[in-house]
Parts: sequence; structure tokens; C-alpha cells
Amino acid sequence: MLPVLSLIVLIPLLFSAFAFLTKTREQARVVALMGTLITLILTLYMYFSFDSSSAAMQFEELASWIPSLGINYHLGVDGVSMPLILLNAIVIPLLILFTWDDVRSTPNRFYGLILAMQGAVIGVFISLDFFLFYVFWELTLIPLFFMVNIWGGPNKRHASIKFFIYTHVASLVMLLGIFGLYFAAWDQTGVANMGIAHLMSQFPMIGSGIARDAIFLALLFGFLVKLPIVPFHSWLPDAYAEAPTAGSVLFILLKIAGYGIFRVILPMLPATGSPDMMITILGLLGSVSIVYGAFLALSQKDLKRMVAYSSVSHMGFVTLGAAGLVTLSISGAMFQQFSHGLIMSIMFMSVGVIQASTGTRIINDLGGLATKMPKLAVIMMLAFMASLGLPGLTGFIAEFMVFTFSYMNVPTFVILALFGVVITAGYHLWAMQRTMFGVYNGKIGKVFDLSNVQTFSMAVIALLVLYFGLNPSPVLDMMITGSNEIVSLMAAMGV
Amino acid sequence: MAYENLAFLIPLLPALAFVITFFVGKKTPYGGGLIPIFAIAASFLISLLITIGLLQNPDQVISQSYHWFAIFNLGILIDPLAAVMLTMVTFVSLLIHIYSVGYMSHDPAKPRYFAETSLFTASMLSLILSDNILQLFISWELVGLCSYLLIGFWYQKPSAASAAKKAFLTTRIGDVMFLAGIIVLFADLFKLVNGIIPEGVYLLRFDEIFSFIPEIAAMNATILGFEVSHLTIITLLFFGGAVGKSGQFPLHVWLPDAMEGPTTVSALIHAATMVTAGVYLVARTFPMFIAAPQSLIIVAYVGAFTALFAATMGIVMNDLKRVLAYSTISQLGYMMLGLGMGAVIGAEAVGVSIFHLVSHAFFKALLFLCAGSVIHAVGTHDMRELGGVAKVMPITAATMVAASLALAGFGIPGTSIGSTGFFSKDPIIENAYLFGEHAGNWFPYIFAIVAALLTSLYIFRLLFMTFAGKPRTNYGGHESPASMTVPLSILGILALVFGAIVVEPFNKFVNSTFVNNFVNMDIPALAEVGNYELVHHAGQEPLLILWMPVIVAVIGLLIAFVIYYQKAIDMSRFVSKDNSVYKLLYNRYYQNEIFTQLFAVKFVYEGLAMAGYHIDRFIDGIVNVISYLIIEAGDSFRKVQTGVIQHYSVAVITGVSLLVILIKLVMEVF
Amino acid sequence: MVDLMLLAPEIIVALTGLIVLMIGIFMGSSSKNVLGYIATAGCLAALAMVIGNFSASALMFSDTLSVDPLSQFFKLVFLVVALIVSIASIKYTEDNKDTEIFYALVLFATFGMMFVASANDLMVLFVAFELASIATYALAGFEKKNPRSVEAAMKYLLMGALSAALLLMGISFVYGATGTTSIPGIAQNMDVLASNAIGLLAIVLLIAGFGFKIALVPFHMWAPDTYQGSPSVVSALLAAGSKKMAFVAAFKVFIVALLAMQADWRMAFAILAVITMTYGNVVALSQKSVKRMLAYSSIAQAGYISMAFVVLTPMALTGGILYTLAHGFMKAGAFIATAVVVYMVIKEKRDTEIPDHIDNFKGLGKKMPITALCLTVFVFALAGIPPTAGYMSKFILFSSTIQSGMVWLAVIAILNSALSLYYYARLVRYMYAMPHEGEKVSEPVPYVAALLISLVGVMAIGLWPEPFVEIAMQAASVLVGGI
Amino acid sequence: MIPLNWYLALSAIIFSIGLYGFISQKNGIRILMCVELMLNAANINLVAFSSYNDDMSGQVFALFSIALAACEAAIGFAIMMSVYRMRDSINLDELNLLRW
Repeated sequence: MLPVLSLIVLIPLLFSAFAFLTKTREQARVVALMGTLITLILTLYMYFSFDSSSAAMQFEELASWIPSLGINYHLGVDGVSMPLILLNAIVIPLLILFTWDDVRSTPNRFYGLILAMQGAVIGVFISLDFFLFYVFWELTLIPLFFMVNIWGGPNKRHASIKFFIYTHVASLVMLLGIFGLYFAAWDQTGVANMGIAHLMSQFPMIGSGIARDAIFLALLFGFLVKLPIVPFHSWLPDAYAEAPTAGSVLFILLKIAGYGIFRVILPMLPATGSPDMMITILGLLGSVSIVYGAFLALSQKDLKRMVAYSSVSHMGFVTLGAAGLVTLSISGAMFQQFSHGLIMSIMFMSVGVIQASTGTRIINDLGGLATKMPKLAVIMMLAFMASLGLPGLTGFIAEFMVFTFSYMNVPTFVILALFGVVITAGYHLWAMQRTMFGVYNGKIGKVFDLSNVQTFSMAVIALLVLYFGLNPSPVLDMMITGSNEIVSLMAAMGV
Repeated sequence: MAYENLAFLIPLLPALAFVITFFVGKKTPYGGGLIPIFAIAASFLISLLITIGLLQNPDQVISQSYHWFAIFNLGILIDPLAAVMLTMVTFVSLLIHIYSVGYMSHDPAKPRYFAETSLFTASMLSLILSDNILQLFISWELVGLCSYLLIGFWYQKPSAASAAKKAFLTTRIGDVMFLAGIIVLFADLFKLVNGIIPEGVYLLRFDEIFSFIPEIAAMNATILGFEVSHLTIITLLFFGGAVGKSGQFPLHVWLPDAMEGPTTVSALIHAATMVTAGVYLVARTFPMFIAAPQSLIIVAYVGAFTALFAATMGIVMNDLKRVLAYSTISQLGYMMLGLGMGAVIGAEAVGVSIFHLVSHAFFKALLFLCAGSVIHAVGTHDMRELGGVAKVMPITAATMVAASLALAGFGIPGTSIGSTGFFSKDPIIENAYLFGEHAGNWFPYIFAIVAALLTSLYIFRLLFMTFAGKPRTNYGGHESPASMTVPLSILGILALVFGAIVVEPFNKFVNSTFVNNFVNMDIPALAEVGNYELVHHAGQEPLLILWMPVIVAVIGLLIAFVIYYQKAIDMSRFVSKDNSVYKLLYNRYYQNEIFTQLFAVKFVYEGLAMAGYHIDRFIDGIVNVISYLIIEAGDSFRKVQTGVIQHYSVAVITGVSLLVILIKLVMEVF
Repeated sequence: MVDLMLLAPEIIVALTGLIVLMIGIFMGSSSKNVLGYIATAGCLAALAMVIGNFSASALMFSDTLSVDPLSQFFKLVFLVVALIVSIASIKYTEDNKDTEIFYALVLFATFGMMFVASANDLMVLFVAFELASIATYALAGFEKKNPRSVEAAMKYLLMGALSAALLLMGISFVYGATGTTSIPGIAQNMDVLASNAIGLLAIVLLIAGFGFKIALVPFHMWAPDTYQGSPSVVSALLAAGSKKMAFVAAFKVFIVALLAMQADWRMAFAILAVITMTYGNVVALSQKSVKRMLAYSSIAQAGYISMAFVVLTPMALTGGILYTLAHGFMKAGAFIATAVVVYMVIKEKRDTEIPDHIDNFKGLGKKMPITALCLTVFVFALAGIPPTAGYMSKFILFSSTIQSGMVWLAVIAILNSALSLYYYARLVRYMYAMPHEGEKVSEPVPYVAALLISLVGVMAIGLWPEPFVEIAMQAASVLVGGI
Repeated sequence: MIPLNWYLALSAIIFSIGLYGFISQKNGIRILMCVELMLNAANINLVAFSSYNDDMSGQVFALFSIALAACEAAIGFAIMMSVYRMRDSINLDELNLLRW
């Protein structure tokens, strides 16, 4: 059988190397597009031969890697990871199309990094071995660091280093947690094994509650920073805002933290020393992020920072849904990841177009763009509406499921989060009003609407937002199977 | 072929029209206007057929459910309530679309206009025929979106963009309450079925919800020390949504501003779609309200207060469309009041209220279209600049008179002579009287009567100022084209005769909504759940009470005639900046200042958001300060490295000595 | 004799050194390039012999030499570093009339290091240690006309001499209390030393003596100056080679010979490791000279490796030992990359006082893509980003601290590791995000070869660590015998 | 026979003198001499221990170390020469191009 999982990681990495070796922009972008298209085809093949009713790992690959430390090359997908792989595989080719006509320095590196990023992110999703997981996890940092650092905005230096170190610290804390789990399991079973499933199953057997809590919190910290969740979010606005458009989109597609929460945190949660406290942490931080992110977005003067904070706000739903602890709230949180990836991609692309066209992102300096950029206005409107949770678009499905099903377990936090919904609508509409509507601000000068490739790539994502908003089942069903599995793992853990 | 199977086309055709018009509308005649017209006409036909079918057999409602995602479904439920709404909406919307072809003929963005209005209609239709509360909510939100798009249709105007945002946000507050209601409801249902949901059962379908009403009513929560039934909470949250959408106090602030859109849009919003959604929501979930009498009382109070409150502002507005906007708010108040009267008369309140809704749709659409016709012809909507329009636009003026008579509710009690408004509004006022009699609480009735007086006053003020007398400024003007006057005439006739013809069968029809093959509600039993008894309306009120609404309407007409036609009283004494009552009314009770300036700008933006901004600066600052400190520390430590070898050797020796001492010390201690 | 086969690597290196020296004397400076190839061939041959006899185990010359996996592993490290340095130096010593001296010194230094690795007696250890040191003193001052090089050599020499004195003093006390200089012998006669106050003094003196070479704070003061001032290839040898020599010596002396006093020296190493890694990283943050920055990074890395002494489990020692190999590749590579930059600066005749100033790295990604790419990989490896050697060795080393319950140490190490990312990332930023001056420079083949060898090493340990972990475990098991 | 401690004391004194000189002197040659003092202090130790332990290896060690010290001195003087050629002085406290 085709080792399709290895291929969808290796092909982007391979083409990344090819892209680095190209000489011109034309060559680079063609290589990049080819690489991502092959990945997309493989992913679609995988998606269509995926059995969404089975909770088992599919397309599994297992080979010994570092036997003396019990580390294996172990890959597999299930309902938790498949939609996220799909998200990456779909959006990244479109992202490359979106940047098709951009003129920038060293395009070979630019496209090489995008491909490297794709490989690394998909690698995280399919790793079933903690070692491999961490390797890919850390690898994702590097392309992003370069993205911000080379093609970033005026404050790129500060932003890239801050992002790099902040999230690296978090990863390292997570690594400590992995170490703790690894050795505890090693002591108990006498066998070294880095398999995620193996370590999860050994977690409840750790004797000391404090040790369990410490391991859990270390892992949780790593994921929360990356997600990010207030108050560990301060790397995000800088990084997102300074990154070039493609970089911001790559940041958005970096759904590894939420994935980690589902894959690692939730199954462990019932076995911690004090599960109630952990649920409270998750739920509280989630709802605080939703509200806080919304208010912060409201206070921003820079459109891109506003979008960045709105991302913080949206990611709150992931932890809030996780804190719901029932199948459908978790599925909702997973769907939020998927939907957020699509919606925010368009949002950042829109902001990127506005900046490229007008030269500014300050909301008050814009105005009346809809008259000059009608295509952008339509697509941006759709993205904004999806982002504020308008039914019929993906954002609503996720938010509704998280709210409804988390309410059963953490009602207080859901009510708190509901306040954020109005504010969310507020900043989206206000920003829309000040940038797109009103009298065209003559000071901006001449602006251009979307080019055809840009329109195409944004419209495809927009259509997906609409499609999955109307018919979420193609991805939601596998998420439900996946979260069912998580819930049954939790039930098995619950001491 | 059974037309029931075509029910899904009712919302789908306008939705398709939206897509087609949006993308290819530019290339079709009338800027794509024909596509939605045909689509909505088809929808209207299907609705009409279904309604006729239902009239023959009110028990056999159309109910179709399809799995959507997870444990939710999409479905169609056409019972009498939905059927009449569908027919009304498609009909009014059809007329407005036809009218728009003429009205919008000069606008370059016609395809967008027609696309958005057909989407608006589609959403509203989908809202009406939802068989579950989730789908209803989704359509509800889409309606909100369309109103946003349409109010901001002329987005180049800052005031339009701002009004659109305000409309969306204000209704959004209601929407969130609605959503919260759904969430609480679902959680309760989920608990009641112990989390086990068989295949094919959808908890949020209305039949499922209604079947659990007694159990939900028995669940109590303690809020601020009060023991409140979950059912009361849920219904109040639903009503919160209705307050936003239907422009009830205090979330009505968006409605007058919504006039920034094209007048046809106002007609659509105020008559057929959007604002009636709130009333429809309460009507749709009425069995829940019946079992939660406290909620019904609140509905009644809010409705009555809104009716009066809006009418007071209606009498001082100078803008044609604003008067109509306040009139809408006021009439919606009546509808809510009518629903609230369910607390005494049970499910019959739905029939009364929905009938007012339908009749209001006709005469309010007519009023707006007339206003639109005037504005279209003369180019202004300030009544002070108008006057004598009747001479220029006779058809418009005639239909306007018909609409005003309907709004004011002229008719002869005890007979079947009267305008539509008479047959729809009077029962509400009478029910309010009944309520006063039984509950000993006369506020709703007094509010309703005073509001009726003011209604008559402001509408005839409008009529006299605009159509009668001599032109106050030099405007041109001509009668509108046929595509505009034909719908006006149809609506005019309806406004006059519709009520008289259909009121009896209509009420009977709608009242059968809750007893059929889909749901079978025992309304008195539900009232028992709510611990009260229903009274049967026997029409035994004193004659004075029956005549009262008509009398006040005539008084209103006379006052308007005296002041604005005869000019017998010099209004300038009252209409001045020094008159504090006038000022209060003219400034609309300073709502804009309170809601927008004080609440939205000062409190939410400058207060909370900016506080958040500074908190975030602080959180960010912590990270930055740590890194700054470390780098500074590094910078100072490197100065230790002097480059002088003697210093290095001192460091070595010190290191050796310190190590010895340290190890010694530590070893001693442990 | 079979035994001599085990010494073949040392013999080959020494002979090559002599041959290079002899031939060089009779050659004109134009044809001296061949010396580099000879030295490289010698290193390769020795390397082959080491790998061929990897799991050998023998005691020789009245038990003063011990060939075992530990010594073989470190010989591997030294030879790899010597190989990389030799290859890179082919370019560096081009047109230099003292080429033969340079290579002879490099090879003799390597020879000394290799003997330290297999020493089983303090006497052999000390002599070999000094042999390596003295050779490197001269190498540090190889650029006789360069004031910085000479100053570096001067400081290195004097501090080296001081520490040699401290070391010898310490050895004398150990000898006095145990009556023997044999390492296993000392381990058996520890009673007097362990119970006597002189034992503590001896341990501290030994730590100071080895700490000088390892560059533990506060015995590190020479290191930044010397690494900065010396020719880059020599810095590579110092950081990647002679530092590791001190580690293997310390492993032998402390873990084998002085195990009975582990409570004392573990304490000392705990303090020193924490101070060293923190100080190294913090001071590195604001360095402008890249070589100096790498020197401080070296100091920090020494702090990490010293954690092996503190944790003292088989896993920790495996990690520490693997780290020395990984660090050998990473640091040697990084210094050689700076050598390429210095070469470029000289070639372009830039007017700069410090040729390795970070400003000269601006836009390196464009000017010298291979160097920039390799240097990026090296610094990210140093920072411990997977999948590199640096990550793999940190993974084992840091995880062992968790295994033995020293969470505090792991936390400090990990925070340091994150901190270090700042200056590494800054360097990368200069190379890729800054505009470059001047034309693209063609990179000399020897440098590129050396860089690529290091790159392959770094990535091989990162991607397929199993064989390396395996041999590091074998090496650690030699030490663990006593624990 | 002279007690061992006396040798040790002598060694310690010589070592301290060397150390003091190392720290206080500026002239490179003097510092090098001081290093020799310290090494020789260690040699005294070795020889004394050797004698008291009845073990020859200490004396052998001392011989080696003397040889090494000579090597070190040789290379040291060579470097001093270079320094002197460059700046006409071997005052080491002026030798601080490399710092911070």
C-alpha cells in the first residue's frame, strides 16, 4: 500500500528543497504550486478513502526509529487530525495562488518556507509518537520565524524574536511534561516507549497526584501558549500583525495547539489529581479569551491587529468546547479550529490586499473602499460575517455547538462567553463600516481591486466557508467519531 | 403532484434568485429585477396553494424533516400559522419587488439590491417554515444580515453605514438572548432525555420541545434569590430576541435609523420581513409562553409600553419615513400586547395578534410605498417642505388615505364595516380590557387606548401636512409609473377590505395551529402548568369599550384636522426649543445620546475596550520587561570581562575559595 | 603486536604530524597545500581505525592506558573535529609559509587529546593534557602579526599555566592521600582522601583545573578572549576539541577515580553548571562579535554538559557524552562558518576592526548561501531545535534530569535553552533578513567541505540518532561501572 | 626525618607566593616565573608524598612536570616575543584588545 502519510509530509519538504534551489520567482511559484497540489491530491485521496465511522487510526505506518529510547516512526490519522490535514492541504495551494503575482525579495525562500511549513504542520497532525510530534512541533517555528523576520512589517525584528522565544519556552515546558510522562511510564512498564497512546494509557497509573498534575499542567501550558489563550497571548498580535500576509495565513493554519489539546490534554484530564480544577482552568481561560479578545479587537486601530485579536477571541472557543467534555462540545471545538482556519485565512488575505493596495492598515485612514474594490468588499464581508458567527457559515456551527454543549458542563463560562458575541459583532461591523463603507477617502490615492488569481483563491475559501457552513457533516462526522473516541478514552481514565 | 412536496421551494426559489441576480443580474433586464419577481411569485403561488389546502384540512400540516448535522435537523413545518405568514410575506414581498423595479430604476446597483432583497425574503420564508428552533434562529440571523446589507445599501453615505451597523448590533443583543434561550432549552431537553437521543429524533423540533413543556416548567433555578422556572427563563430569553428583532423597547433604537436604506427596503423590513419575525417567534413558541404566565405578562407590558412610547415620538417627527418608523414600533407593540393577552384568553391571542400582523403588513407596506412614491417624485422626505402633494399624485394620495384609515382603525363596531386595521387592532384593545377586568390591572388597556389616540393623531398629521394644503416649497413631481401605482392600488384595496372579509375565518384558522397532526397542545392544561385559568372571550364588553378605539381615532383625526389643516392653533408656541416636553419628544427621549454616545461609545468602547487595551499593554509589558531585564543583565555582566589577565586570575582564585567554602557549608548544613 | 593495533589511531596521527612537519620544511610555501591533504588523510585513516575497533577493550602499558568504548568514542570526537579543522585549514593556511607547523600542531594537539581519552593514570592524563594544551597555545597565536591572535594566545597560555598548576596541585593531593596515580587504584584507596579535609581541597583544585579547559564559570574568563582572538579554525579546535578533552578527563577523574566523594563534587558541579549556563547565555545576548558570542554559547553548552555530573545516571552520562559529539559538530561548524566570513571580509578588504562583527553577517544568505544555511542549521542545533544533533542530545540529557527527579535543574536548563534562542535567532536574522553589501562571494571548497561534513554530522545525529545513542551508551557504561 | 607537613607547608607557601605574583605582577615574564613557582610547589608536594608513600611514581611525575613546565615556558617566551615585537612592552595589563 502507498505510504500516503509519509508522502504528504515528505512531498512538501522535498518540494521545499526544490523551491529553495530555484532561481526565479516564476520557477519558485510553479514548484511550490506543484508540491502543494500533489499534497492536495494525496490528501483528497486519503479523505475519500477515509472511513469516518471508524475511531481507529487509519493509514497507519509504524517503523522502529530509535529503539534504545523506545522511539518509533509512527504515523496515523483519525477523525481528529483528518480535517486539519485537509484544511492545510486545501488552503496552502490557494495561498500560493494568492501570492502568485506578488513581487518580493528571494521568492525561492518564500515558497520554500511555505512548503516546509506545510510539511511540518501536517507532520504534527499525523505523528503518533511523542518524539516525532515534538520534532514537527518545533519545526513549525522555523518557517514562521523566517517569514516574519524576512518579509515582515516595520517591527518585524521584535515580533519575530518574541514569537520565537515565547512559543519556544512553551514548547520546552511541554517537553518537560513529555519527559515526565515518558519516564513515569518507563518506570511502570519497564519498557521505554514514546507512543502517544501508550503514554496516555500509562498516565493514570502514576502514583502521585502532584506528579500527574505537574505533567498535565506542563503539557497544557505548552498548548495554551501556542493556541494562544489569554494571558499567554501577547506574542500573537505582534507576530500576526508584522507577518506578511502569507505568514499570517500560515500562523492561522498552525492548528497544532488545539489538536494537542484534543489528542493529549483531554484524554489525560480525568486522571489528573484534580480534574475539576483543570476543567475550570480550561473553561475560564476559554471564555475569558473570548471576551477579552473581543474587547481588545474593538480597541485596535490597526486592522490587522484587530483581526489578530479576533483570532485570540476565536481560539477561546477551542478550550471552552474542550472544557465541555461531551462529544459534541469537543466536536464543536474541533470544528471551530477548522472553520477558523478558513475564515481567518480570508480575513488576513483581505487585510493584506488592503495594505498592498492602499499602503495602510490603520482603520481610520481607510474608508469607502467598497466603491473601488467591490470584489474585495464582497469576499471580506463574507469573511467578517463568518467570523462574527453568522449562521449559514462555518463559524456559527462551531460556536453554536460549543455554546450549546459546553453549557451542560460549564454553564457559567458559556454565559460569560455569550457577552463576547455582541462585542464580536461590534468590532467586525465597526471595522467594516470604517474601512469599506462611507465616503471614499481621497487621501488613499488610487487603489486596485483583487487580481483574478487573488479573487479565485479567496473565493474558493469563501465558498468552502459557505459550503461547510451549510453542510458541515463531511468533516463534522469524522470529528464526532474522533471526539467520541476521546470521550470514551476519558471515561476509561476516569478513576 | 402534491404541492406539499414543493414546500421546500418556497425559500429556495428566492435564494436561487439571490445567487443568479447577484452574479448575472447586470446582464438581465431591469437590473435583474425580474428574476426575484418570478421566483417570489412562484413562492407566493405555492404558499397560496398550500394555504388553501390547509384551509380545507387544517389538521394535516406539512411536516418534513431532514438530518442536517450532528443531532440537528433541517425541516419544514407549514401549519396554519406558518401558512398565513408565508402567504403574506411572499405577497407583500412580491408587490414590493414589483414596485422596486420602478422605484430603483435610477440606481446603478440594482443587481445588488434585488439580490439582497430576494435573499431577505428567502431568509424570512425559511424562518417561517422552520420546524425547529435552530433553523429558525439561523434564518433569524440571516434576516438580520440582510437588513444590515439593505439598510447600508447606500454604503457611501456614512449615516447609512452607521445605521446598518446599529441595526445589526442592536438586534444582535436580542439574538444573543435568543441563542442563550436555545442553549438553556437544549440543555434542559438533553437532561430530560438523559442524553440518549434515538436516531431520527431531533430535540429542537417544535413538537419535541412542546412535549416537554411540563417537565421544563418544573425545573427551577434560583436567580438573585428568586425561584424561577426554567420555562420562564427560556421564554423570556426568546422574548429578548423578539424585542431586538421586533423593535420593542428598549431595543427599538435601530428601527428609526433603518430609514437610511431605500424606502422599499423600509417597507420590506417594516411590513413583511424582519420586524414581524419577533412576533412570529413568540407566536410559534406560544405553548411555552402559555405555560409561563410571568413571561406573558412581561410581553404584554413591554408591548403596551412600546405602543405608547413610540406613538409619542411619532407625533413630533418631521421626517415622513420616521413617522412611519415610529408607527411601526407602536404597532409592533400592539402585536406583542396582543400576544401577551394570551395570559387571559389562551391560544386565541395568537390569532388576534397574527391578524394584526398581517393587516399591518398590508397597510404599513402601503404607507411606505406611498411615502416612497412621494419621495421618488419630489426628492425630499421632510414634511415641512411638502404639502398639497395630493394634487400632483392623486393615486398615491388616495391609497395613502386608505392606509391611514386602516392604521387608525376606523370602522363601526358590531358590523362588518371597517378598515383592516379596525378588525385587527380593536380585538387587541378589547382583550386588554378583558385582561384589566380579570387581573385588575388596567395599565395595558390605558396604554393601548392612549396609543390609539396618538396613532390617529400622527398619521393624520402626516396626511394633512404632506398631501393637503398648498406646496410649501417649490418641488416638481409627477405621479409615479404604473409599476409603482399598481402595487399601491392592490395594497390600498386590501387595507380597506381585507379585514372585513377574512377576520373570522382567519382567526379560526390560525387558532387551529396548535392542534393538528404535528402537535396537539392542550392549552388549558398548559395554563394549569402555569397555575392560572383561561377566560373565554365572549364579546360581552360594554358598548363604550367597543366604541372606545374608534372614538379616540376620530378624536385624533379631528385634532389633526384642526391643527394641521385648518391651522386653528398656532403650533409654534409648542414647537420650540424652549418647550421641554417637545424637546424631549423631538430628541426621542435622548435615546441616541444614552444608547450610542453613553453606552456604546463611552462605556463599551472608551471604558471597557480601552481598559482592555491598557491591560493588554500591561500583560505584554511583563513579557517585554523580562526580556529587557535579561538583556540588560547580560550587558552589565559582560563588563566583568575586563580583558586584564590579573582580573581573570583573581576570578579563578575567588572561584576556588568560594567553592571550598560553599561545599563545606552545604555539607555541614545537610 | 595486537595491542598496538588498538593504538594505531594515535600512532597514525602522531606519524602524520611528524611527516607533515618533515615534508613541510623542505617545501616551498606555494606547494604546501598538499600538507593539508596529508593531514586530512591521516585523520581519516585514524578515524577508520577507531571505528573499526570501536568496541575494543584493553589495558596497555602497565595499565596506564585503557582502550575502551569511552576512549574510542572520544577519539572519534577528536578525530572528527581534527578532520573538519584540517579540511577547513587547507584554505586558511593557503600561501602561508608556516603551514607545516600549523598542521603539526593540530595533529599533535589531537594526539594529546586522544591520549587523554585513553589515559588510565593521572600521570599519562596530565602529560597528554599538557601536550594538547601547549600545542593549542601555539595555535592560538598562529597569526603572529595579528595583535588579537597574540593576545589571545597570551591569555590562554597564562591562564592555562595557572590552571595546570592548580590541577597539578590537586593531583598531588590525590596522589598523597591514595598513594597511587592509577585511576582505578585511586578509586580503591579513597578512604583517607574522602575522610580528610584535603580531599575537598583536592576536588576543588581539580575542578578548577579541568574547569579551565571546560570553561566553567568562573574559570572561563580566558575563553571568550581566546576564542575571539584566535584564528577561527583554531577556535573550532579549542571549542569542539580541547573542551571535550577536559570533559573526558573530568569524567574519568571524578566519576571513576573520585566516585567516593561524589556528594562533594556533584554539589560543586551543580552550582557551576547552573551558573555557567546562565552566565554564558545571558552574556552572549549582547555580543557583537560572532566568535565571542559563540564562545559564550560554548560556555553555556559546557554548563549543559556538566549536568551529566550532577545527575549521574547512565542516561545522563549517555546524554552528556552524546552532547560532546554533537557539540563537536555544531561548534566546529559554526566557527568554520565564521572563518568563511572572516575570509570574505579580508578578501573584500573591508575596513573593520573586528572581522567577525555581526554586521559582516548581514545578508550572508545572499552572499554565501551555503555558509549561511549551514550556520543557520548549526545555531539552531545549538539552540536545541529539532531535528538536529543539538536537540537529540539535549533531549537525552534534559530528560535524564527529569528521570532522576531534578526538575529544578531541568527547568533552569530549559529556560536557558530558550534564552539562547535569542542570540542565535539574531544571528540568523542578520544573515537572512538584512540587506547585503557587495557581490556574491564564491565560497572556497575546503571550507564548504568542512561545513558540509559538520552539517551531515549534525543532521545525522538528529535524524538517525540510534547508532550514536548506542555508542554513547556503551561509552557511558564504562563510566557507570562504579556507580 | 622532616615531617611531611613541613613540606606541605613549604609547598603551600611557595604556591601562594606564585599566586600572589601572578595576580600582582604586570610584566609577562614575571608572571610566567610565578607560574613556574606554582608548578614547582606542586612538584615539591609530589616528591614529598612520593617519599612518604614509598612510591616512586610521584617523583617520576615531578620529572615529567618539570619537563612540561619547560615546554610551557618555551612557548610562553615565544608568545612574549611576539607581543614585544608588536608593542615594545610586555605589560600584560595593557593587553586588553579583547574584552567584554
